[in-house]
Amino acid sequence: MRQLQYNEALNEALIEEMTRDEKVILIGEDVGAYGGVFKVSKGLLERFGPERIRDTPICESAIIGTATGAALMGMRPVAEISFIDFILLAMDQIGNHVAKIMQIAPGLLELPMVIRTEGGVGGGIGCQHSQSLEALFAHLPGLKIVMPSTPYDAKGLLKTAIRDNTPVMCIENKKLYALKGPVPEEEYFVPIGKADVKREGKDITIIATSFMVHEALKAAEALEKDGISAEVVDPRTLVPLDVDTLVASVKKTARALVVHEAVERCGIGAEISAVLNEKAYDYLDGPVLRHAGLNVSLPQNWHLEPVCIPSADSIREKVKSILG
Amino acid sequence: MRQLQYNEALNEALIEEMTRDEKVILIGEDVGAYGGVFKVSKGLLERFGPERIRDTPICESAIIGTATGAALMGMRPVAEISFIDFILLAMDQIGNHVAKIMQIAPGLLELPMVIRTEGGVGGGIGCQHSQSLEALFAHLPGLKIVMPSTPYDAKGLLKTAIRDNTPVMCIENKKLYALKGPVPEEEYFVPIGKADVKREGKDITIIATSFMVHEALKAAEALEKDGISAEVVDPRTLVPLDVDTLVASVKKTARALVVHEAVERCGIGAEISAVLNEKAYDYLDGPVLRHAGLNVSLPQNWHLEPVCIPSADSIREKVKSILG
Amino acid sequence: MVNAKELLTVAKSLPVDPELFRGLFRQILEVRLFEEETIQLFHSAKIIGYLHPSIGNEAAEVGATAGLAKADIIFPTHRGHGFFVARGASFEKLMAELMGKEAGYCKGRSGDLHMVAPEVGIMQVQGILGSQLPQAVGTGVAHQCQKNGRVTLCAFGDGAAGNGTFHESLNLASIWKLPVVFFCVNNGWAASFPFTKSTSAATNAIRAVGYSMPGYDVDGTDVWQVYCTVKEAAERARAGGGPSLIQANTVRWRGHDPSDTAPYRPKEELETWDLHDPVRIARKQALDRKLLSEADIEKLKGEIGKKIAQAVEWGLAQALPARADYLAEVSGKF
Amino acid sequence: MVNAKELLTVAKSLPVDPELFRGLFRQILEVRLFEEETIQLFHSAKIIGYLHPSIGNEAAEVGATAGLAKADIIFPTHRGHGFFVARGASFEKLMAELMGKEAGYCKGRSGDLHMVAPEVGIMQVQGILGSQLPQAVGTGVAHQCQKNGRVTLCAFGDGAAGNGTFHESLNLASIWKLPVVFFCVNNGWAASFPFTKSTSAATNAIRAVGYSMPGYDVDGTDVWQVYCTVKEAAERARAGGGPSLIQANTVRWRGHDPSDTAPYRPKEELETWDLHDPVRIARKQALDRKLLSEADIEKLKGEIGKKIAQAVEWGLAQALPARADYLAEVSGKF
Ligand SMILES: Cc1ncc(C[n+]2csc(CCOP(=O)(O)OP(=O)(O)O)c2C)c(N)n1
Ligand SMILES: Cc1ncc(C[n+]2csc(CCOP(=O)(O)OP(=O)(O)O)c2C)c(N)n1
Ligand SMILES: [Mg+2]
Ligand SMILES: [Mg+2]
Repeated sequence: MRQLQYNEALNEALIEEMTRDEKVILIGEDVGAYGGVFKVSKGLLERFGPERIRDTPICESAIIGTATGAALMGMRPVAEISFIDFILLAMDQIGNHVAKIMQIAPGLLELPMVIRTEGGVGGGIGCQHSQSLEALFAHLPGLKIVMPSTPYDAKGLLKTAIRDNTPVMCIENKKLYALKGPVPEEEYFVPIGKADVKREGKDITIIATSFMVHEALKAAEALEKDGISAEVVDPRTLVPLDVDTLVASVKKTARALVVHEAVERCGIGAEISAVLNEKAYDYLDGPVLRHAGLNVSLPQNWHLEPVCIPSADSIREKVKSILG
Repeated sequence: MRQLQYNEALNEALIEEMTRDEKVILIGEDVGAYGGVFKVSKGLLERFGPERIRDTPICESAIIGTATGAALMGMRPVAEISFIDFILLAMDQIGNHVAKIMQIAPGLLELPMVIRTEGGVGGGIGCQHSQSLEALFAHLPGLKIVMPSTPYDAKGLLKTAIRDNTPVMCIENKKLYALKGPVPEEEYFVPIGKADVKREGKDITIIATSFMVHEALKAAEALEKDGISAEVVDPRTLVPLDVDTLVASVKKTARALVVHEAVERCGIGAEISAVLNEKAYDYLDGPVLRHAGLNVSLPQNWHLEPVCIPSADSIREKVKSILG
Repeated sequence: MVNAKELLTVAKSLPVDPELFRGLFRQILEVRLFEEETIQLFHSAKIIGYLHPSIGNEAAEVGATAGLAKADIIFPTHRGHGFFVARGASFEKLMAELMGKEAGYCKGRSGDLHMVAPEVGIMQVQGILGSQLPQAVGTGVAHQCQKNGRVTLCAFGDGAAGNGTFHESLNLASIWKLPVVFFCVNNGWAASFPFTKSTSAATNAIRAVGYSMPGYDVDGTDVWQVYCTVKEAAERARAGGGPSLIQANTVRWRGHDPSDTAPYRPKEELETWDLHDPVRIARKQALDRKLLSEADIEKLKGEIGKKIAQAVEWGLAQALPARADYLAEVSGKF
Repeated sequence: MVNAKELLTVAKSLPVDPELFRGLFRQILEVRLFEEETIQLFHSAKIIGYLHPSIGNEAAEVGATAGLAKADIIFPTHRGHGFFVARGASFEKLMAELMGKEAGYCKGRSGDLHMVAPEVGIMQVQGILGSQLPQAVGTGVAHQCQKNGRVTLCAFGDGAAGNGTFHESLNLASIWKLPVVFFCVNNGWAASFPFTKSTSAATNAIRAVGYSMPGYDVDGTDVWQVYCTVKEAAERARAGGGPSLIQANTVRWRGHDPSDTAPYRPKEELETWDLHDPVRIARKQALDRKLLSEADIEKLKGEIGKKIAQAVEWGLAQALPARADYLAEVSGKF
C-alpha cells in the first residue's frame, strides 16, 4: 500500500474534506503561506484561498472562539493550535464554551468543529512546548478526544472528526509527523470511540497512546526475547473510551500497564486504571500499573528528556518487573 | 471552643498573616469595599488600605500574572479568583508559568504565592459557576493544592499556604462558606500534605474531598444503622497527596470508595484509585470504586443538581451496594 | 494629552419615524415590566438561581436591536433580557426558562445565564464575561464566507471590556473587515467595581482608534440615538466596511442582581436616577413629540402587563424537567 | 480618519554623550558577534533545542537597557539575548546555558527559551508569547508597595502584542499608575506572519491612547533614539507618572530561527537590510560623530571575538547535568 507521512495523511484529510464541503475552513497561526508549523496545511492556501485558510495573529483564545462562532453559524471550522501548551490560553473557550454550549441548549445548537493540536516531548524545546495535556480535556465533559498514532489513523480519524456534529479534539504528536505508514488511496474513515489492538499477545496488555504506541510495540518485540507475549492496545479515542476492547484484552492477559507521555498524576492512565479496576477487577491477577511521564516540568534540555518520559527500554523493564 | 464560619476563619487567616507580614497582599475582583464575593476579605480594605488590597477589573489572566510578578519581586500575594470556573481564563498563567517558573530556574527564583478560589455545585447557578476543577491543577506539576473542608482546616491551611515559598492553590467550596465549626483563638497551622481521618471505622474507607466530606460523614452516620462502620478520610491536600494515611486506612478496612463533586472522568478519584491499586492492592478485598459527579455540564437549574452530584443518601447506597 | 472627543465618530442622526418610535417605546416598556416581574418572581423563589435584570439598559438594548436587520445575529450579555424581548422572543418560553421549566427555551437547562433563542437570532448568553466577543467574531467569519449579508451585534458590559478577549476580538475583526458591531453597555458598574476605576480611558470607544475602526460614545438611555448609531455601524459592516465599536452609557439603577443591596454605591448616584431612567426619558420624548398621549401609554401598560401576567401564569403551570428523564438523557453521553 | 502621528508622543532627544555612545556601540557589536557565534553553534549541534537570535534587534535591546537604572527589572522576549548581554551577564554562563550545561545560568534547564539572570535583574524568558506582560505588571505592583524606586521594562514582540494579555496588562498598569515601560519590538514578523497583516493599527503605539498613557513609535535601529525614549519613559514611571508604551521598529533579517529559511518573505525586504542593520547604522553614527575610528572598531571586534571564543570554549568544556542526579533531585518533588 501507498506510504504517507503522518502530516501528509492529515493534509490529505483536510484537502478531501475541504474539497467536498466548502463549509470546512481552517483557522490558526502560520497555517497559510507557511503551511503550518508541522506542515499539515501545506498547499491549502493556494488551493482554497485566504477566506477559507485563515492565518491569524497570535491569539489562541480568539482562534478557538472564532471557530466556535463560525460553527454556530453552520460552518465546520478546523482550528489549529500548533503546540498544545499554548492551548492553556484558550482553556476558557474550550472548557467553558466549546464543551458546554450544546449541552445547555439541548437540541437547539450544533457545534461541528475540530480543534487540531499536538503534544509530546522531543527536540529539547522545553516545558512550554512539550506537554501532553489530553487529560485536562478528558475532564471537561462535552469534548471528544482522538489521539492518532499512525498515518492511517490520523487521516481516518480527522475525516471522521470533521464530519462529526459535535466538537472533537484531535491531538497529534510532534514526533509522529514524519512517521511513514500505509494509507489507502481510496477514501476511508476511522470511527471515533474504537480502540485498536496494534499487536496481539497473551501475558500482559500494554495500553499506550500516541507516540508511546510505537515505543510499546518496540518493547513488545523485545519482550518476546524475554519470553513475554505482550498485547499492545491503542485506545485511539480517549473520549469516549472504548472500555469494551480494553476489558476484553485484560480478560485475556490478566495484567495491564498503561503507558503515556503525559505526567503521571491525574493523567489518562489514572482514568484507565480506575476504569479497569471497576470493570475488570475479577479478571486481573495484579494491579493495573502506570508508566508515564515524570511529575515534573520538562527542562529545555534535550539531554534530560529521556529521564522524563517512558521509552521502549523502560517499558520493557517495567513489564519484566511486573511479570518477573 | 469558639465557633467560626468557614469564610470567617479564612478572613482571620488573612488578617493574621497580613498583620504579621506586610509583604502579603491581596489581588482580585470585588475583594475591596465589597469584601469578596464570599466575604472572605471583609474589612480588609479598611484595615490594610488599597495598596495591599487590590480590587481589579475583570481580567483573571492578569490577576494571576500580576500576583506572579509580585511574588517574583519578594511579595507574598494572595490572588482570588471568585469562581474556579473563571480560572480557565488564567490557565496559561497558572499552568505554564506559576507551576513551572521555579522548576526551570532551580534555586534561582522563589514564588511564594497563593491562589484562592472555590468550586462546587449549589444554588442553581449553572455550568460556568459550579465546576470542581481541582484535578486539572493536580495534572500540572509544580502546584500544591489544598482543599479544606472545615473552618479549622481552612484557617490552618491558608496560613500555612501563605508562609510556603512555593505556589499553593487553596480551593474552597461555595457550600462551605457559611458552615460553622470550632476554631481555636490561639494561632495554629495545618500542615500541607497531611490527610485527616475525620471519622474512624473498620468496614470501608470513604475518601471524600471538600463539601463531600460532610456528606460522607452523614452517610457514615446512617450506615451505622445498616451495621456498617465507615471510616471517612479527608485528604485535605491533593498535591502532595498523603498516600500513607490513605493506605493505612485501607489496610484496616480492605475497601475504598472515593467521593467528590468533580465529574468522574479524570477526576482526582481516578488518581486516588490508581494510587491505591498500586500501593495497597494486596490489602484490598475489592476494587477501589468512585462515586463522583456525572460526566455532564451542569444545567442552570437548581432542581436538576441532585442528579449530577453525590449526596449522603447516594453515598450510603453506594457503600451498601459495595458491601452488600 | 489627547482630546478624546476628537477621536470619536458621531452617527448621523436620522429624523424620528413616528411609527418606529412608538414601537421602540412599547418595547422599552415591555422590557421594564418584564423585569419588574422577574424580580418579584425571583424574590418569591419562582425564578431560581441567577437573575440579572436589564433595568436601566432598556433603551440601549431596544435601540440596538432596532438598528439591525431581522436576520442579523445578537450576542447578548448576561444582563440581556432586553434583547430577547426586543427581538420578539416568546414571553412564555422566556419565563418558563427562567423558572427552570421543561417548556422553556432550553428545556430549563440554561436559565438566566445561558439562555439562547436561535429562532429570533439570539446567541447563547455566556456567564464568563467577555467570552462572547471572539465567538461573535466567528459568526462574522461565517457571514463573510457565506456572503449572507448578515451582521452580528456583540454586546458586553463595561466590566467585560477588561478581559483580553476585547483586544483579540477587535483586532481580528478589524484585520478581516468582518461585519461585527461591538456594543459595550457601560452601566457604570461591574458588580461592586465602578467603571471609573476599571479603566483610565474616558470611554472604551476611543480604543477603536487602536483598531482603525470607528468608535462611538452614545447616551444609552436615548433609544433613538442608540438606534441611529447601531444602524450606521451595521450598515457600514453590511457594506463591507468592517467593524465598529460603540459604547452606550446607561446607569445600573439597582444592585448587580436582586439580592445585591449595593451598599458600595454612593448615595448621590441613586438620586440622579430620574435623569437616567430610560422609560421616563422615552416617555417624555414620546409625549413631547406628541407620538403618544398619556392615555395611550396607560393603555399600553395595561396590554403589556396582561401579556406578561399570562406568560407568568403559563410558566408556573409548566412542569420541571423530570430528574429521571434528565439522567437517562445525559448519562454516558458526554 | 484619525492622524496616528498626532496621537504619539516623541521623546526629547538628548545630546549624544560620547562615552556612553561608545559603550552602546560596543554592546551592539557584542550582541551581534555573540549571536553569530550562537548560530554557528546551533548548526553544529552544540547549542540544542531552540535558538532565537537577536540579530536586527541589537540597538533596540541595548538602547532600552541603557535607558534604565541598574536596579530596574527587564522582562526580555524569547528573542532577547541582547538584553542579557547589555546587562553584562556572563558570556560563559549564557553559552553554557544555551548548550544545556550544568554550569549555565539555570543548570542547563532553561536553555534559550526560559533563561533568567536575577543577578543582573533579568526575569525569566517565557515561551508563551505575551505571558510576560501581566507578570511585569506584578513586578510594578511590588515596586509600588516596596517604594523601591525601581522600574520594570517589559519587552514583547509585534506578534505577542496580539495576545489579550496586552490589553489586560496595559489597563492594569494604567489604573494603578505602575512604574512599567511596555516595550514592543516590532521586527516586522511573527514567525511567517507579517506585522502589516497582524493588525490594522499603523503602530501598536497608538493603542496607548486607549490606556491614557504616552505612546512612542521609534526607530529601533537607532540606539540613541531608543535610549532617549526609554529613559524618558522610565523616569516618568519612576517619578510616579505611570506606564508608557513604546514600539521600536526593527527588521528581522534572518528566519524566525536558524532552521527557518523564511521562504514566505518577499525578496525586496532582504535587499533593504543595509538600511536597517543596527550594527552598520551605529558604526556609521560612531564614525560620523568621530567617536570611534575604523581602527578602534576593528580592535573592539577583536576583543569581543576573543571574549566570546573564550566563553564558547568554557561552555564546551562544562559537563551536562547528570541524568541520575536530575532524577534524584526532582522525582517525587512536584
Ligand atoms: C470572567 C468572569 N469574571 C468575573 C465574573 C463575575 N461577574 C459576574 S457579572 C460581573 C460584573 C459584570 O460587569 P459588566 O460587564 O459591566 O456587566 P453588568 O453586570 O454591569 O451588566 C462579574 C464581575 C464572571 N461572570 N466572569
Ligand atoms: C502563545 C504563543 N503562540 C504561538 C507561539 C509560537 N511562536 C513562537 S515565536 C512566534 C512569533 C513571535 O513573533 P513576535 O512576538 O513578533 O517575536 P519575534 O519572534 O518576531 O521576535 C510564534 C508564533 C508561542 N510561542 N506562544
Ligand atoms: Mg457594567
Ligand atoms: Mg516580531
